[in-house]
Amino acid sequence: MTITAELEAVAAALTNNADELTRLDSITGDGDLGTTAGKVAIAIREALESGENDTQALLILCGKRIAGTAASSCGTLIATAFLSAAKAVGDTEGRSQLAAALQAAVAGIQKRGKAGPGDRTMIDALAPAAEAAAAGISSGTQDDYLQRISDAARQGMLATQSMTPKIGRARSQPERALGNPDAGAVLVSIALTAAFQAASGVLEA
Amino acid sequence: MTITAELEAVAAALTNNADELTRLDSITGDGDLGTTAGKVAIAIREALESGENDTQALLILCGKRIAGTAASSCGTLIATAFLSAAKAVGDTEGRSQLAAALQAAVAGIQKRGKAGPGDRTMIDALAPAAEAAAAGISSGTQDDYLQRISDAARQGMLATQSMTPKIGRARSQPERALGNPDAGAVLVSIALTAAFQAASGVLEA
Amino acid sequence: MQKLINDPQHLVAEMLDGILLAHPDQLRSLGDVHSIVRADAPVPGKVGIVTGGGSGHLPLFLGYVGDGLLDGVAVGDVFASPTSEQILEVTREVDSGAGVLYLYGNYGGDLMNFDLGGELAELEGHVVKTVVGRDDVASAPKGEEEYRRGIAGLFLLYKVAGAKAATGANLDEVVATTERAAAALRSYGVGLSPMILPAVGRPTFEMPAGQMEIGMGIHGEQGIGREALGTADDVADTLLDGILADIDIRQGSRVAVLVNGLGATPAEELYVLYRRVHRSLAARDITIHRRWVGEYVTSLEMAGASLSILVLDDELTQLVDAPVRTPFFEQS
Amino acid sequence: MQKLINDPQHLVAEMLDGILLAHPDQLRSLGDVHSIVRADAPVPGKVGIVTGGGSGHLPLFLGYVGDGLLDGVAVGDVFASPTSEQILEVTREVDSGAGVLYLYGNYGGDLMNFDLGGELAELEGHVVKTVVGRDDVASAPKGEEEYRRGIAGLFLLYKVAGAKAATGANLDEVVATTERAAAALRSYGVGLSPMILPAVGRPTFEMPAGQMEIGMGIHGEQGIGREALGTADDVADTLLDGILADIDIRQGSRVAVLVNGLGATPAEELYVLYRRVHRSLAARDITIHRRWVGEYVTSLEMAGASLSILVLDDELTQLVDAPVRTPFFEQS
Ligand SMILES: Nc1ncnc2c1ncn2[C@@H]1O[C@H](COP(=O)(O)OP(=O)(O)O)[C@@H](O)[C@H]1O
Ligand SMILES: Nc1ncnc2c1ncn2[C@@H]1O[C@H](COP(=O)(O)OP(=O)(O)O)[C@@H](O)[C@H]1O
Ligand SMILES: [Mg+2]
Ligand SMILES: [Mg+2]
Ligand SMILES: [Mg+2]
Ligand SMILES: [Mg+2]
Repeated sequence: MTITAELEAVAAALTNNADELTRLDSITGDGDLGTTAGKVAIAIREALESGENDTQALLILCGKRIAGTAASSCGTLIATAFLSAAKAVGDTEGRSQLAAALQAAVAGIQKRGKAGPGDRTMIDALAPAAEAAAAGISSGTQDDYLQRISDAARQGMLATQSMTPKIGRARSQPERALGNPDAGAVLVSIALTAAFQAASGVLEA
Repeated sequence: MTITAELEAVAAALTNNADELTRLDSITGDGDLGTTAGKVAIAIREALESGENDTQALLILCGKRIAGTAASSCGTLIATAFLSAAKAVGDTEGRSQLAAALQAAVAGIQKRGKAGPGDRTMIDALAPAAEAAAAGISSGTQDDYLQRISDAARQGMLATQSMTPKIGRARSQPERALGNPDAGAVLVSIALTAAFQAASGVLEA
Repeated sequence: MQKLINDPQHLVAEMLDGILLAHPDQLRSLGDVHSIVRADAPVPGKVGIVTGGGSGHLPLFLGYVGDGLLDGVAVGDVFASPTSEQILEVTREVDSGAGVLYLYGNYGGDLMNFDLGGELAELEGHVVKTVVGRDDVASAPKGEEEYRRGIAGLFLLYKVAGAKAATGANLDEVVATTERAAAALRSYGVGLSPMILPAVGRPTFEMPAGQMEIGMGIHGEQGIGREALGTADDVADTLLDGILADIDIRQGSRVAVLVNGLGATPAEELYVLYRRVHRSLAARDITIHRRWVGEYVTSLEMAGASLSILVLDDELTQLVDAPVRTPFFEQS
Repeated sequence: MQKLINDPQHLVAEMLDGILLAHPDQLRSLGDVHSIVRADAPVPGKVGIVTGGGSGHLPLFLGYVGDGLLDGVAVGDVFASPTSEQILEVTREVDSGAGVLYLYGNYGGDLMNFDLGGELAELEGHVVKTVVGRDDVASAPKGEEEYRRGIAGLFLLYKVAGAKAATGANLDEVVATTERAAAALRSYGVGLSPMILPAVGRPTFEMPAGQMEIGMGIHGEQGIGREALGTADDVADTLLDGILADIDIRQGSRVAVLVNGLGATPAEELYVLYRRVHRSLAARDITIHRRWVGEYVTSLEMAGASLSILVLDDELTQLVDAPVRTPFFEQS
């Protein structure tokens, strides 16, 4: 199995949503998340162009390239997520592999960024997705499975609208956050939806 | 003879015209001539308060006090004028004394400031006054004599309206000068008129 | 946008090119012009000190690479973190075998990249320790020091760490002394006008004339609140009181003081602030052993200033007095 | 008015008070706090160098009093001349018997007050000579050098004169070398935004966004003309071409370069300018032997920059390299 199509879809989704991510990051942050998303997309495409298609090797390549170019908080955490996921995918396969990868990504981000669930970050989209992936390993069709993960990320993202930021730049402007989803959570939701849409071909957006 | 009344009149005229001098200095200069005029007035009053009434000693005292406080171009040149005039008044008396004092003041200012007649400076008011004082030593009443000097200063001042500045800050903004008299020339005209008004009591303003 | 720049995208690279052309005897870049070390790195036997952060704060960060201060710097884009790869690259180049101290300010992106860079460096056998500057008392209340930002006080940590490393101390000793200094250091600032990010082209925030932001960060981050701009003496009192409320400085103490300008505030004004701080500390029987007044950590063309105070013990006193020579700063 | 000041009337006195409190080991004032000399004045056997001028230009003038540079300064109010009395007072204090050089910029009030002060000093038996900085090529055309203003290049004259005097040279020798440097020195600047005089409270002139004044003086005096603000490289080319059109610099020459910021322009931008100047001179086979990039002569919070070039001979090369130590500037 390879994940090149999924990664291509993620890159495309990041490029297409750059302006919206910048807009959201401007509300409580410094408005550079679209730039970061663009850099991540380029790094992913460069990794794909190497011709590598082993999943683990490809995840490492993506992680290193992202670390080498997208140095903002979210960019560095995405790099960490790829590198952490890469370590986890080696041991398993199929749904277990996906669930392990997502859980490793969450753990890596938490370790690197010191934020937890409820702090209004990308974790609030990624952690529910990882939980859904672990919970659904043995039930439903593949499409249902991916849809549930995707939905969990989206619900988690929407829940950030009522969360107070506990970390990063947004911490200094808590009152501006309410009513808007966290920009990093939106990025995660968009990326996972795009990846699973590419994987299943039928996922509802 | 003493000149305390004349000096008091000069100080009063400078204080009263400070705003107008600032306005004129703002057109081509840096707009501080009113401040300088105020400092000169205070220096003159302090010199008068010393009780000194010998003309030469009083002029030296004024010159030193002005030099110690009013350090702008015009202030320093006024100090120079007082000190130069003081040297000249010793040798003569009456109209000759006045003519010599004014000529020494012009010479002192020219030596210190390196400007000549027609350069659009205070010299263009003071030099004609000095010439009138020298020319009129032996003709007319005292009031006529003083009026002629006063008129010469005023005519010289008015003539600066059509002169192009050759010196000082105004040099860099020649086009703004035309149609306005030079601020330093106005100061000279005002000061001489006030002095001679005090001396004669009947001078036309 | 009243700036002397070419394409904003190339500003940082061109600025670095200019600095490297100007000071080739003191600085050199690695493969990437954004990764810079002192020309003679690694200094044999000496602990290497690496810093990094966004551009737009000169002399911070790059300006403090040199004799008696830092060994290398990873330079980010304007107000943006450097990458972990740069940090790794610089670490390799400055490690003489005595280990490396990472010393930088508490900002999310910088933390993550230094941590990641450090992990990669450790995989290659480098011993790396980290001290993070969290001197800004306005950025989080007492008890939440963990969340405080690093601002101009970072210069004082560089001074201490650089001087300590220059004595030949080992990595643990350099870390211990630097941590002691960090615990004895507080800063507090005020912003009077916004800066313009070259890539954005308009002011990053609004600041009505006659207002000031107390406790504003060096990227324009919100502080304690916006108030009517007071006199210089009022502002000095606010800053000093804020620091003294956060750290107990005993009568008879010696301190080092930094009155820092953010970019557009003239040196004349900084000395008016210094004057008040000097007299207020003297009245409390606190002696200013050494002071720096000027632009040490800036924020592009922002107007404003900050006060930093480092409470000195005997060792710190010696270390702040030690000589320094970098392209941006000399002290003899 | 976004300024950290108290009463504008007291700004200069308070600023001086702050400087004297901060640097008592290096500076002391005479009766009047506006008249300041190096703490160890007069230096036995050394020619004394006295400067002076208006406030608002720090580090100019006061900031260059110290080892290897100047001996005393008469400080005026903001943008206003000091008095002849101050100049006399400072002259008395710095004359070790070796005579005194007056070295300052060409402004009407300063000229008159230094001349008057010098005459008074000579009456008291001091030997005084004068060299006036007229480095700004924009302020009068070739052939009218007499009328040119002194701007940032003055720092280079201080450097040369100070180093020459430190060698123990006599007054005539110091004058001759300083005059040679003045003849080999040119500056040219650009203004991007106005300054605010504290006593006035509003900008001294209008500068629409996207415009610049080529050749503007350090008090906002009009220059060659107002143009659309170009790129940093364009501005650097304009400044360099203006200087090269005024002074012939042969291939193979060595020069010293000062890229000076006027107050609000970040150091980052100054290095982008430096980069272009460095490359352009290199292309003409002209070597920059030494350079200073930063705020050396300011104009309160004005944005803009100037370029100064001093063509070096063997002696001037040695003199610009000599060490300096003042509260505002050190070079080792
Ligand atoms: N410590 C952290 N842990 C997890 N996520 C974080 C952390 N800090 C920031 N983020 C996420 O990163 C997003 C901002 O990303 P980015 O714009 O790249 O950050 P910055 O510009 O502040 O460096 C936030 O919306 C949040 O989701
Ligand atoms: N070199 C000079 N010689 C004679 N008069 C001069 C000279 N320079 C300036 N002035 C006179 O001084 C006036 C300006 O005075 P002031 O405002 O005190 O000067 P500044 O502010 O430029 O030092 C001018 O209007 C002019 O009459
Ligand atoms: Mg951001
Ligand atoms: Mg004037
Ligand atoms: Mg600045
Ligand atoms: Mg400044």
